[in-house]
Amino acid sequence: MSTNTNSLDDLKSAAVDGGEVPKESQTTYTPFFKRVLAQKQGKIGLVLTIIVLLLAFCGPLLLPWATGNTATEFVAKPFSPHGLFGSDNLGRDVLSRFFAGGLTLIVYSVLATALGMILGAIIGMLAAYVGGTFDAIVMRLNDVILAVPQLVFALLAITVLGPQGWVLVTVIGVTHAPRIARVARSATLGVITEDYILAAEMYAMPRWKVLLRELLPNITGPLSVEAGLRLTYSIGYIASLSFLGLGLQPPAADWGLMINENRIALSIQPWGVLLPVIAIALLTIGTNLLADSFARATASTSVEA
Amino acid sequence: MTTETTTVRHDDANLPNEKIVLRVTDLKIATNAGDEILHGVNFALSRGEILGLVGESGSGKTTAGLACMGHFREGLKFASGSVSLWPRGDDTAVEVVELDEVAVRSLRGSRIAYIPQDPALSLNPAMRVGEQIREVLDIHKFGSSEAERSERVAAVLVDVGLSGDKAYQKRWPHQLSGGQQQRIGIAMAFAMYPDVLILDEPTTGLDVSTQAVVLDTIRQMTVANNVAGLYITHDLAVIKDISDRVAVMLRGDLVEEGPVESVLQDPQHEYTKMLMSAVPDLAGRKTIGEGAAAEPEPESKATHILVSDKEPKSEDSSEAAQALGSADSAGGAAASASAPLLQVTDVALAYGKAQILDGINLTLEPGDCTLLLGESGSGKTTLSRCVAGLNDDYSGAVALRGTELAKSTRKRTNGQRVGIQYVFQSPFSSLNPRRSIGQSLTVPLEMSGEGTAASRKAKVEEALDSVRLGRSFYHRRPGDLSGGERQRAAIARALVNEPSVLVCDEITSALDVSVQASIIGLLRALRKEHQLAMLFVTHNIALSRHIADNLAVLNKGKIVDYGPTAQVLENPQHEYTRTLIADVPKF
Amino acid sequence: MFAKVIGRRLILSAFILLAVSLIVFGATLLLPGDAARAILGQQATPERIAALNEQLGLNQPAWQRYFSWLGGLFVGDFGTSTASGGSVAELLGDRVGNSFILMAAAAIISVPLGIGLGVYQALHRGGRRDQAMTGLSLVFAAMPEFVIGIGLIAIFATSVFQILPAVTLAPPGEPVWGRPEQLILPTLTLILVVTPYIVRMMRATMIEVLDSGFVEMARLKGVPETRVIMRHAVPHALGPVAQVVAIQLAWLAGGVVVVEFLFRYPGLGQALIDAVTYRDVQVVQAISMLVAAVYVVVNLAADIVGILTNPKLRSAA
Amino acid sequence: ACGTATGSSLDAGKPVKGGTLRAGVTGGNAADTIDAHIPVNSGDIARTVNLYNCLLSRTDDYKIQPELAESFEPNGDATVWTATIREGAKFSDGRDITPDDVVFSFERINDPDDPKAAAASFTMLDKVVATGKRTVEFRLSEPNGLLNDSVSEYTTGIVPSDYDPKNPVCSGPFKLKSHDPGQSTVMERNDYYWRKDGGFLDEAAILNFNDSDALINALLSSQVDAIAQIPLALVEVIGADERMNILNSKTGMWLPFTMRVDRPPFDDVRVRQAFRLVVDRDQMIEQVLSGFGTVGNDMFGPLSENFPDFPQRKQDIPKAKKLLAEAGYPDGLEVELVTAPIQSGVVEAAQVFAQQAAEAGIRVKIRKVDATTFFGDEYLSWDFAQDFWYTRDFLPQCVSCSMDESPFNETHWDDADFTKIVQKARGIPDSADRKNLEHEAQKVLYDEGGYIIWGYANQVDAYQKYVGGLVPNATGRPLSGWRLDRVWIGKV
Ligand SMILES: Nc1ncnc2c1ncn2[C@@H]1O[C@H](COP(=O)(O)OP(=O)(O)OP(=O)(O)O)[C@@H](O)[C@H]1O
Ligand SMILES: Nc1ncnc2c1ncn2[C@@H]1O[C@H](COP(=O)(O)OP(=O)(O)OP(=O)(O)O)[C@@H](O)[C@H]1O
Ligand SMILES: [Mg+2]
Ligand SMILES: [Mg+2]
Ligand code: NI
Repeated sequence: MSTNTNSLDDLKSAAVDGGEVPKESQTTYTPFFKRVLAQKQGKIGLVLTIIVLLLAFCGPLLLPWATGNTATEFVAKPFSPHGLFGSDNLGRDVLSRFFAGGLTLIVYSVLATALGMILGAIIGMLAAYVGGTFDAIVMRLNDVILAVPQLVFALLAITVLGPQGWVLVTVIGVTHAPRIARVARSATLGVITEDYILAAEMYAMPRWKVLLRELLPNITGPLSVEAGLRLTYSIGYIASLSFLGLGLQPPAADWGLMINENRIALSIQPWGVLLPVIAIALLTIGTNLLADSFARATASTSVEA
Repeated sequence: MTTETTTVRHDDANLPNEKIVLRVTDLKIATNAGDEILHGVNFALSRGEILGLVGESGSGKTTAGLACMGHFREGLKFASGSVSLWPRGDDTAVEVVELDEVAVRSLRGSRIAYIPQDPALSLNPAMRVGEQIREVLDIHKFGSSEAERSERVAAVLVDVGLSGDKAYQKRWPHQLSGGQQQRIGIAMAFAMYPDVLILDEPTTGLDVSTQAVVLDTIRQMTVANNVAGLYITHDLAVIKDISDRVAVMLRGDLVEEGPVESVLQDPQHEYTKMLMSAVPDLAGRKTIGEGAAAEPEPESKATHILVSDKEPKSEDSSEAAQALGSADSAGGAAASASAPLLQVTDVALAYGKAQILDGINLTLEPGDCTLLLGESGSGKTTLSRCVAGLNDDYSGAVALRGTELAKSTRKRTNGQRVGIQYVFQSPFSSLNPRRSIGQSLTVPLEMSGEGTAASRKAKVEEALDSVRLGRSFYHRRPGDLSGGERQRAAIARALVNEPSVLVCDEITSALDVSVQASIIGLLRALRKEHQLAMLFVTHNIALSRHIADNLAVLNKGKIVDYGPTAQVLENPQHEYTRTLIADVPKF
Repeated sequence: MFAKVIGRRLILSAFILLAVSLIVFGATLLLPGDAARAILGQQATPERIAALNEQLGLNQPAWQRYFSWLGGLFVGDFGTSTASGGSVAELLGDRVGNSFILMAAAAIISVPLGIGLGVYQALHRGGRRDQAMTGLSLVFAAMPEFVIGIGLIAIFATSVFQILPAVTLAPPGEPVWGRPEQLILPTLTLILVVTPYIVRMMRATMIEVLDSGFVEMARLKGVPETRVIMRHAVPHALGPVAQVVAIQLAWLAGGVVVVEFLFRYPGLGQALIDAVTYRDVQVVQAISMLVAAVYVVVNLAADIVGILTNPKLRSAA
Repeated sequence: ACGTATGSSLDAGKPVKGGTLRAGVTGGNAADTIDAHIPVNSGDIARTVNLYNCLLSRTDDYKIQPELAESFEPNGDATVWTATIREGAKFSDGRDITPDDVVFSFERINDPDDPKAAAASFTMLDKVVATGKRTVEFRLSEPNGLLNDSVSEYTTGIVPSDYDPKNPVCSGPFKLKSHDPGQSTVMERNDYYWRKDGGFLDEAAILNFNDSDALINALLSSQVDAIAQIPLALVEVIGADERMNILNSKTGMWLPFTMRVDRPPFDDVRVRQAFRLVVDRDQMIEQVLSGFGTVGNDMFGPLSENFPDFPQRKQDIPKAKKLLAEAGYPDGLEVELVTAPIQSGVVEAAQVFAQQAAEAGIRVKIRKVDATTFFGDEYLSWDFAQDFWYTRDFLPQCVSCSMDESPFNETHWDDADFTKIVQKARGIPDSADRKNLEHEAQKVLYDEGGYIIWGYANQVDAYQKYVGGLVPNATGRPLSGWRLDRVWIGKV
């Protein structure tokens, strides 16, 4: 069963992740970003992502200049149509809070993704490289973790440890890891049979060097696709948790939290919800488009115009 | 391609005549982006005759063949020209490329049939083989009754030499061997008694013996059914064997066309001549790869003394001494003086129940080249990897200069590792695509801990020179290199450490004949220059006279014939060797 | 051989569930504050806590509770809800049904829809409609489910049109499907979340299959296009797509939490959030196990589909 | 339509008998109870109030009134109180309510093995003795002039001596029909109830909702007739709906900040004073309560007869800064404020406070925990946190939260003099007689106490116009203190 079920497993992880399984070898090397940008999706994705990133990073600086308010200042009665986008559940200016609210979301999701990528890549590469029982054990443990939905994990962890930033980052990173490990493992398995790995072995290259120098560069394709996707998911999860009231806590200006706090007045004061919703949507769409064009860029040497 | 290429024609059989069934005139095909793939191809197929279409990979053979069926692959489109077909019992020709969907579909599979290159990929894996043949008959409404069709399925299966019974028809494609699968493909093609047959390299990927059977089947079926065939291949020997006429393609143009004998014996076009000279022949009448070794611009004529003559004595004996400990050093040195350079004794290996290697004995003296011959799956790669220390599951011994080697290369001493170098079969996978040629070639030096960065670079550049690549390749990546260039780089990597034994595992089988010839030439030159001993693994027996002093024939894990090349070829001891030699298409 | 493969898978599934039960039990042990405290809130005096703990049987050691719980699972007894004192199975009975309806409705619509759209796109690949649909599916695949849900609420229930109910309100005793209009938005949200993945996978595999030698061969045999697609191409794409469908269904089991929260849908997700809040450990454990079981079952089903659509695996395994 | 409910009876017309009222309430879970003595959440309270009657109760303007007891009088030194049971009072099964039932009820509340919610107020209760056909004596171990207050709490319902909490026989205006924890409770009229001026409804249903969002939607789609406690920010929007009435009740409900006076930095009275001075109380009312509340003066029990009129404390940043500097914090200080969603407005108040305090250089780090954690092990020991209380009179409130042995002494206020004053005042049954003592205690708390009481939140409910009989009620309990026996369903 080992062979066929494993191939099904690998198919599975390939499937979720966009369907196009890029294999990095026998390809002409053109700068990766050039290939990403050669695609319409890549361009749109990059533009969207950059817009939201700019907003998130410069928003806090823009605050006093753009709205004249700080994000925590009370400017009106709750839910009144004050200013451009009205006021929120405590009478704070929606626009100011929107400006101030993107940074943490983005920083946390990048950190969570990075953590997951590092853990997952190490686990997956080691499992494939070492093989045998180790591989089997690691992959079965993976299965176990996969069987518990990420959100349930997060729910428990946050209740146990409290809704702090590091808890969010850790729990999302750690639950990403097995999924990334799968991708890393199957990508490694695809590369590990290549003769250049065998050549490195033949010259008795230290094993960590084989992993780092020969294997890693050749699975950056699938890994970068995965990173893009996981980033999208991280943003989604952190926002979802905030939305459930389990993410960042007040008085932080945070897009997910804004949605949670103002949702009750969606019909009378929609901006408090819609502005962050739109921003989150644009960001996730942007990162997803980018991830998708990563996939294409790694899958092919030449790129359709 | 702006300049018009004219085809060299050896006779006028191509002119309109009543035997012609399919005629391609001035066919041009372009990609959707507008690049022309075929630049105006003319040829004709006559009943009962096979036209061989040869040319290097990418020259447009498949494209031309599919155009005859009115089929263009995704991304390609018909540009201009005509494809006329005279179906049996019909006086007027139909213009295949002008027909509508339905009409062209009714021709395909019934009037013009296709036999694909890879039967494993072309048979629907989720459909029983009988059903797949039956499908053709159903679609084209063969006969008048169900029973008649069933009968035809069984009959055509028998025709191609398979069993026609129901149980056989119920098999899945994966339950058949490659040769059987290909015969199913042939059966499918002949089921409707077509007028024209397009065969796209139907024997590539089959071993010589299976190839012989399949070619036989094809020949019989064409004659029996009086079909016109287009046989696409890049193997001139096969062409000579099977076709009546031959057309040579070069980058989308037909450069030469005529009866097989006259084209092959008296090639006119430069390209045909070049092609002819590169084909290895079993008789060894010519020297392939002569001069080809120096073919890519030999940038500098700098000397490249990579392996000094004294090397085996000084360096390796000191290494051996290191390995054995100083007390043993005298004995080690003594052993190395008398023992053969490389000795393989009683090597055996089994994966589970399958005995892959069984009691292998080989010796190799300095400067010797032994050709290890065997069909696919006979254990050639396994054996050569045992020698190189890449496979440590074997029993028996591999000794270098009398010192028995550890089984895994990681456990061997530096000197032992350096002594035996291995060149991989596929140049496309043996170099890390993410690292430059220079970086990859430095690895052996780095791992043996030799010299400074600068001295390593110098050595790598020397090695690049010695394989006639030149220093400019130092910073290039494998992706930018052609297959031949990559294989040269891989050979250079094996040479940087100045080995005494080179193990080459089918290093030319992934390459075109002309490139293969140049690599063979290079190896010959290197052998002379560096006194290299070589274990050359291949399944192509025709190469034997061109490179090897000794020949070992491996069959099912055992060496069945072993001796000087000429002796084995002329006086084979084992039945297997004899059939092998007999099955090779004579060129 | 087939039976053996499935047998191995089953054993593996059992192992996974066992391991999950350990993890879940361990994790719930860590939940701060106990059920008694959670129930009593501000009025949690030590005496009342002790009395309640006694009553709830929380005084035994952890391992003893684990084994009696595990033993219970085998006979379908999920234990007693610490919060209500009632049987967990009874407590969750309706909820499971409600969540199941939501998921089933979403699955029944999105699976064929996704497969159909994927095939359509693969056949028209590169065309303008393909590009538009690829873009759209990327957009929907990207957005978190609550974003889609809020968008739908804003459009159909509150801000733009007021044609559909924004929340689910089943009066006591009346089943959720008694008011189908309340199911529309939650189901639609789930469909929009799930379908894009299926579409994309179907498109990708179909393209691969359409490029394969045997499809070209079928065309060169003169097989009509519809037959090429239905008989030769689609069956091959189903195996891999089944895997994605499985993952999506498994996701539904967990991801439904957010959607249920958003639409006030009285399903398992809601129950889970409540149970965590009130430290109703037994209920948290039961729901986690249920979700894990869904994961295991749909994966098993997908593997079976994969094997059935691939004669190589079916006959040789 | 907003404001007080004066017009409601007009809308609903004259009282009519019959019909079912469906009342929605947020919260509720699998642990919901129908036990008379252990109510926890709003739904529990609604059930207790309607299923059980106490000896005394509170009027809509928070005066004590007799219920099952015709009278409840102390002896001279307030060590013995005598209750006389109302003539003809009956349980829902038609049995008379006897002194033995009263004795049983209080013994059940005070059960040392399983003390009920109200037990904390009866620590001095020595014995309850049936002394006559209709009289019961409450004998105390020390004087308590406020026993009538404790007995008027809804947690002291009278139950029969064969009480089965799973299948209760009731003494209130309703009896139980069905109970589905966390979902719904249906009660039907108790025809044996002694009060004859109400009892219009045939049935009343309490429906649980997960949060106010769903609650409001249910009201707007007429799935319920009345809902308890709506988000104050939405009052105007809901009020604008022609079909709806708003029931806006001024109450003595308070959502204080609690500073532990025995721990730094709040062990320094100047810090406490500074914290009280940074609060802009008007803004608090405006932002947190959307204007639906009354400004507080760091004093609880606003509806007490002896409530003092100390000068209203106002935001005074310079003075606060000065006090902080004197206390050793010239550059301000950082504090952690623990908050939890224990009542609507609490988390919001924390955020507004944090913002206001920043002006005086106080950096407030808000730590939001869930309600379970808040009431967990660390409850009552947070340095700086929040809480909420329903309407109480001053002295009973002191007993609950401001004395050494108070069960909920969240500020850890332990002042011997203060305790002595309160003890003394407590022994005096007549409120006019203890006025000076109370003022003395109040002054201490006003100057030095650990509470920041910035305001009293209104209780705002909403109901369909066809519902009659709902009047503003000061207890802090929603929907007229849950007195559903006065409610009727009028003509639509
Ligand atoms: N779908 C396509 N789109 C664009 N270019 C194509 C396509 N198919 C083939 N080509 C190009 O057309 C040329 C001829 O291809 P073709 O497959 O006919 O070569 P071939 O002679 O059959 O080669 P081989 O021996 O490798 O089978 C090649 O250069 C190839 O890159
Ligand atoms: N790791 C392995 N496990 C099990 N069987 C193996 C393994 N590697 C090779 N074999 C089997 O050993 C036999 C010999 O393989 P080997 O690669 O040495 O053949 P070869 O002569 O090099 O063939 P080719 O010409 O195709 O390269 C084959 O039947 C192959 O299936
Ligand atoms: Mg071809
Ligand atoms: Mg081989
Ligand atoms: Ni297996």
